[in-house]
Amino acid sequence: MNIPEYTPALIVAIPLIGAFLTPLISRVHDKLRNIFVILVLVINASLVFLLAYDILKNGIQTYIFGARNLSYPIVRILFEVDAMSIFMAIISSIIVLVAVLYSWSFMKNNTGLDKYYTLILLLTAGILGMVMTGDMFNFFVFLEITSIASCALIAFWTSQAESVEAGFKYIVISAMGALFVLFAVAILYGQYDALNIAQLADVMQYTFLDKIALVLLIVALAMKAGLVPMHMWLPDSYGSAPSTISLVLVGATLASLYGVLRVVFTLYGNALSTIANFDVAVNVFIGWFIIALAILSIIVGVIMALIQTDFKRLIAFGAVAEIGYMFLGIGAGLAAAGTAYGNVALQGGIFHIFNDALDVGLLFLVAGAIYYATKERSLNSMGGLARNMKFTTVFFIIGLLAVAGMPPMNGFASKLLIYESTFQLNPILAIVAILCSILLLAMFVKVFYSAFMGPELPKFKKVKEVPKSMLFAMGILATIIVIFGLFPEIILNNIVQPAADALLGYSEYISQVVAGGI
Amino acid sequence: MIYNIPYIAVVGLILLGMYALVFKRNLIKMVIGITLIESGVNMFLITLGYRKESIAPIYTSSPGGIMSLPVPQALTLTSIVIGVAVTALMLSLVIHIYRHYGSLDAKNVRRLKE
Amino acid sequence: MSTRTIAGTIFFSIVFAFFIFIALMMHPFGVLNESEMDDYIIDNTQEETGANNGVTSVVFDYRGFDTLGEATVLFTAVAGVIMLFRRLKND
Amino acid sequence: MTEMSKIVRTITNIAFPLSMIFGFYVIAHGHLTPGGGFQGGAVVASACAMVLVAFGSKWTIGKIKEKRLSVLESLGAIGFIGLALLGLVFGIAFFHNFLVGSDYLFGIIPATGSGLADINTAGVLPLMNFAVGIKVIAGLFVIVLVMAYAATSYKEDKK
Repeated sequence: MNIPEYTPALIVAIPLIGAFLTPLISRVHDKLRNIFVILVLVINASLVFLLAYDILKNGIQTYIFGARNLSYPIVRILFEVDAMSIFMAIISSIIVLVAVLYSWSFMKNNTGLDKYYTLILLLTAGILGMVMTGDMFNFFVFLEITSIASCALIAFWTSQAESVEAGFKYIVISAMGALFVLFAVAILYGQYDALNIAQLADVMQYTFLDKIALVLLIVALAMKAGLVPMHMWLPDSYGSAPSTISLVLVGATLASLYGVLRVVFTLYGNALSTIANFDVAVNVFIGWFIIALAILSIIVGVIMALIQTDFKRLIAFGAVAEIGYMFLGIGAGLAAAGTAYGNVALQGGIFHIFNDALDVGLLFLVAGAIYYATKERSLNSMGGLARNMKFTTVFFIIGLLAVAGMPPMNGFASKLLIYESTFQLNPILAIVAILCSILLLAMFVKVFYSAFMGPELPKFKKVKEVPKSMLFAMGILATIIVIFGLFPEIILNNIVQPAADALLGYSEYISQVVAGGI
Repeated sequence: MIYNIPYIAVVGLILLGMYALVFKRNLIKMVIGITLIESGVNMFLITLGYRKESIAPIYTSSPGGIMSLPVPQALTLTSIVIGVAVTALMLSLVIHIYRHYGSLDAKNVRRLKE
Repeated sequence: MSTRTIAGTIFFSIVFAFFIFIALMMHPFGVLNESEMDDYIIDNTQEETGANNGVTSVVFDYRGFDTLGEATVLFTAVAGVIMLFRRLKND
Repeated sequence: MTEMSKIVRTITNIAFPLSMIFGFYVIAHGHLTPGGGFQGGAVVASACAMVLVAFGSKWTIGKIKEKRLSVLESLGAIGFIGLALLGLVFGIAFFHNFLVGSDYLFGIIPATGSGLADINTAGVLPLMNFAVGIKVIAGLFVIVLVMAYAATSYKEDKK
């Protein structure tokens, strides 16, 4: 069945209208506001799934804002939604829906909740807009919405000094990153008088200024995605924000990662194959640059995680390592663009984006559950929680196995793809990746024993299980992880495969707008 | 012939802002640094849209003649309001940091251990 | 010279060279190499949007979605500031 | 912030209405003369900030509650996105200017070239200008008000 062609616009408009209405509705009644927010997100998620079904069936969808058809010098903004962007939209909508379900009872005794839900809806609109837009300046505006909304949410518990400082550190780095992106967009506009990604990709001659713009864009967006040299904000903000916000922040970070992909694979698609300096093709050069940063962030993430005592900071460093795995897959896919194992690496990297978002998200929710039940954050003062928090322990085991990439869970499928393809590219990469994955497993098992096993601590006598809605939210994530762990081909063949082809097939992306036109 | 003087001014503004951001330890000076870089990037965006001897692209009782480009001006309008929003948020966070730590010096605002 | 100032100066000089290159390589001030999109807007802003002010027609009609994102940025900042200065009664 | 001296307050009483009028003029003529929702809103917000500085935050918060301002801001935002959705409802596209050329309000298309200033032109633009203007006024004033009031109430808590 075909869906109306303005669905991409609705997908961004609905969370915005929800966000504008939430302050008014929350003056009526609190429960009504929670129901309204969940309703808005459920509608939005179903629209995203419908659009995904439609895109996977008949290719890229474009939607022009303000006119039915395109006047040649592309003046209006248009959304261009291909398999890769709808893949990211699916991940973000699942994550935010689970986060809002979880925060129904997790945030019960906090004040200022109407602003909290408004900001979460705005953050959703920002992520979805960033993922689906086909216009560079529009990408910058939505990047800014995501940074401001997530910075305000990080500093939600203003009574804690860490959260406020983490929020300040996050907004300073995001503002700098966004200014670099704006500067690069200004350079591209100054040369080609065009803001549309497809038109820019078509008209790009890869002059010296374009190289500078490429460096600026990659540095800024990789900084926002948490790659090593500028990853310091990630453990601070993930560690000191409320757990539901850490979960939603994972989606925001992945949107910046999508930004890196869109810039490298589509905006500079034509320029990738040109032979740049010292006779190596541009894509090999950028590919190895990303692989180097990825390996660095895997190693730094795992080592720093080993020495942490705060539960959430430990998971945050695990997340840094996982982002390293994604970039490893994508960098290998870029460096070996033509070959078979290059495609396998790219698919592994993209599949890992989906898996890791859920795994790290589940671990953050488990940390939130422990904080909710015991008001305890540091590991060495926890112990013997398994006795009276049965379900949370089960969810922790699932999350632990998934992040470490153990067979029954979905982490294994994507990491296996990454290992086998990077092995053919260069054996050392695969060896380092496997070793760090084992270290990650060892570290999480240590956490499992220190937090859940061990003697029954007197002060946790009256700890009881977390309320139903939190268990339900964790259950959704756990079931998705287990299902895609047991049958990875479902998602691999009909979502990850088209997404990888959409990324590599940039000429099809361009022909939608420029040559073909509508 | 002003060859590229506006771009030199843009570079000057951005470097001033970066100097304040990198070397100054007072948090408010860092916020001022970011605002300086913001205005530098906005100025760069505006100077891209100027044509020689052109007037503003407004038709109401306009003397007629070549018009400068309207798109960079619209982009700069958006970027300025984004700058206001980011600065407002940063300053409110600085107020909270001052309440918690009692000082604005970035050196001893280091509760988060590395 | 503490390591911070050394690292700062190195970072500073790289960025300085970076931006000087851009300033010199960019098209000279006032002489545009491409202006097709903006000429289209200047020519038919009055027929298509009915506004005499070219900039407002770009802000609200041609690139209206940017301004919606823009209004959302302002709305987010206001919601963030109000949330940061709320009364923490029972927190 | 405590209030300022008598002279400043009387000058504010005189200057406030004038700058309000100028601000709303800039908002209303957004599609004719340079200006628009954001610029006019900023002018009016600065006038309100002048009142806040002159009369102190306690008096101002007594006069206008912060809750009411954020409701006004939400209304402005909903008005703006509602106008955009109306374009979709009329079946063309999300941000379609459906009033241009129609014989309703603001429907006239000015003559090409340097047309005379006629406020009844530019379709949806004046309405959008107005909605964004309200939103910017309420938004900026709430930010200034909340920051000023938080500073004073913090001093009382410390005492």
